[in-house]
Amino acid sequence: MIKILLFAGLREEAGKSEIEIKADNLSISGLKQQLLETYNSLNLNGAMIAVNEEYATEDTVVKSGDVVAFIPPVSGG
Amino acid sequence: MIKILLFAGLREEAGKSEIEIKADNLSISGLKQQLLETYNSLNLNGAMIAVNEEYATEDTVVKSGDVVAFIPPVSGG
Amino acid sequence: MELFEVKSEPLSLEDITKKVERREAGAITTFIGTVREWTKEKRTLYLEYQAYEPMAAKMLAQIGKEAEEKWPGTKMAISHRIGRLEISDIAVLIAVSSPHRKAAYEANEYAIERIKDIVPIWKKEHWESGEEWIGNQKETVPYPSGRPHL
Amino acid sequence: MELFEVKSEPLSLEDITKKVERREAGAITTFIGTVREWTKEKRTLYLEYQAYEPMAAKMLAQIGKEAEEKWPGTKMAISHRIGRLEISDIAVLIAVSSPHRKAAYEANEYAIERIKDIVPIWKKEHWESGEEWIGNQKETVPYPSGRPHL
Repeated sequence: MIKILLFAGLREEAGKSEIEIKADNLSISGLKQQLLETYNSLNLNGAMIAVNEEYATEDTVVKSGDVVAFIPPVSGG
Repeated sequence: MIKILLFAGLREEAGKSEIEIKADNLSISGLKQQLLETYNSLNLNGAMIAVNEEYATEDTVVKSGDVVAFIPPVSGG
Repeated sequence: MELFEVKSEPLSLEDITKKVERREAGAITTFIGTVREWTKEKRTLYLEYQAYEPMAAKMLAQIGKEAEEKWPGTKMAISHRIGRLEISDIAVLIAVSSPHRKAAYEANEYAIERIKDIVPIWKKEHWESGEEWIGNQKETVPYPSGRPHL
Repeated sequence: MELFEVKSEPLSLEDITKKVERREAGAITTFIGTVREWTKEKRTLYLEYQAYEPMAAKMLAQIGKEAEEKWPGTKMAISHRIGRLEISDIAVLIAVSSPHRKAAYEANEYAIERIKDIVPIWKKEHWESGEEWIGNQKETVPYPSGRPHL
């Protein structure tokens, strides 16, 4: 199981803040594809990715138990 | 009468904070000369001058009733 | 006493200043980011901040570490508030102490710029005419629904 | 409520911040200058500040006016303390509010530099080994007895 966290506009689009996906040893881009099969209106293109609270890239490979956050452009401060 | 104000090190050198000099229509450089006749150890060269709380120059002419301040390099803040 | 924190309670300038005070540091700069009522002609009613809390706190601490490397001798603290904020409420506080004032200014300004780049916190503007997640980190191009212009 | 003041009582960061708060200004910067215990290897016991009070207050107000011309939309307040100050006491406070943060930082730093150039306030350091009026406005070359190197 990979836990996916959504924030801000993405959270509202999906209607939820967390999604669990059955997967293991998958790249972020693979994970995105799988996610978009169910949530096809989610716009993930502008979002940064964090794996276990660290910024990661499209080719980072995630394992079962990892937490992946999609981080839309931030606006704190 | 012209009132002269001294601050910081100058005040300690003169041993007083105010000096009155009988004078009228005198340039600052003239005033300095007169002051040094009595207080010959005063070092006025590094000091800026203010007349009636506004910065002035060596050739500013002061009249009786004016307040002249000798302002050693400042160190506030 | 956390130097870097994300929390729902009101922020105190006095408190954060105390966190960085040191007898050898003669200069402290603070930055107070408050909720502005007017942005150009648009009137804000209130704001809502959301954060990926544990990661946001980590990123704030990382900014502090970066600053202490760039400006040796500085000490930094950052607090960011989340939840609903009214006009004039404090959203973010940054305090930097330093033996020398130049570094205190520079490190402080560095921190607010970095917050707007890398810290996972988002604000939603609530206007009379509607609401919107603000999505561009430098606040120049807001876009609806968290969706950037591609 | 004076925006620009020279006084003997302790200074309050909270108070000066309130003086510049405005609903349209989302950014406030403050500068807190405190009495530093150590300057290089020299240990300060306490400081004494003296001012040409009426002129110093005028000059502070002039700095505020200069800043508001250079950075339109900013509002500034400055308080400087005089008399005897102990380690960690606040000697000077500068607060600037602005709709935009860049101007708030720049105007604040401008103010402290100008204070050190033109405001008739002097500090006397008291060390274990003696005392000295500090005479160079940028604090780089102290000289004894208010006498500059000529």
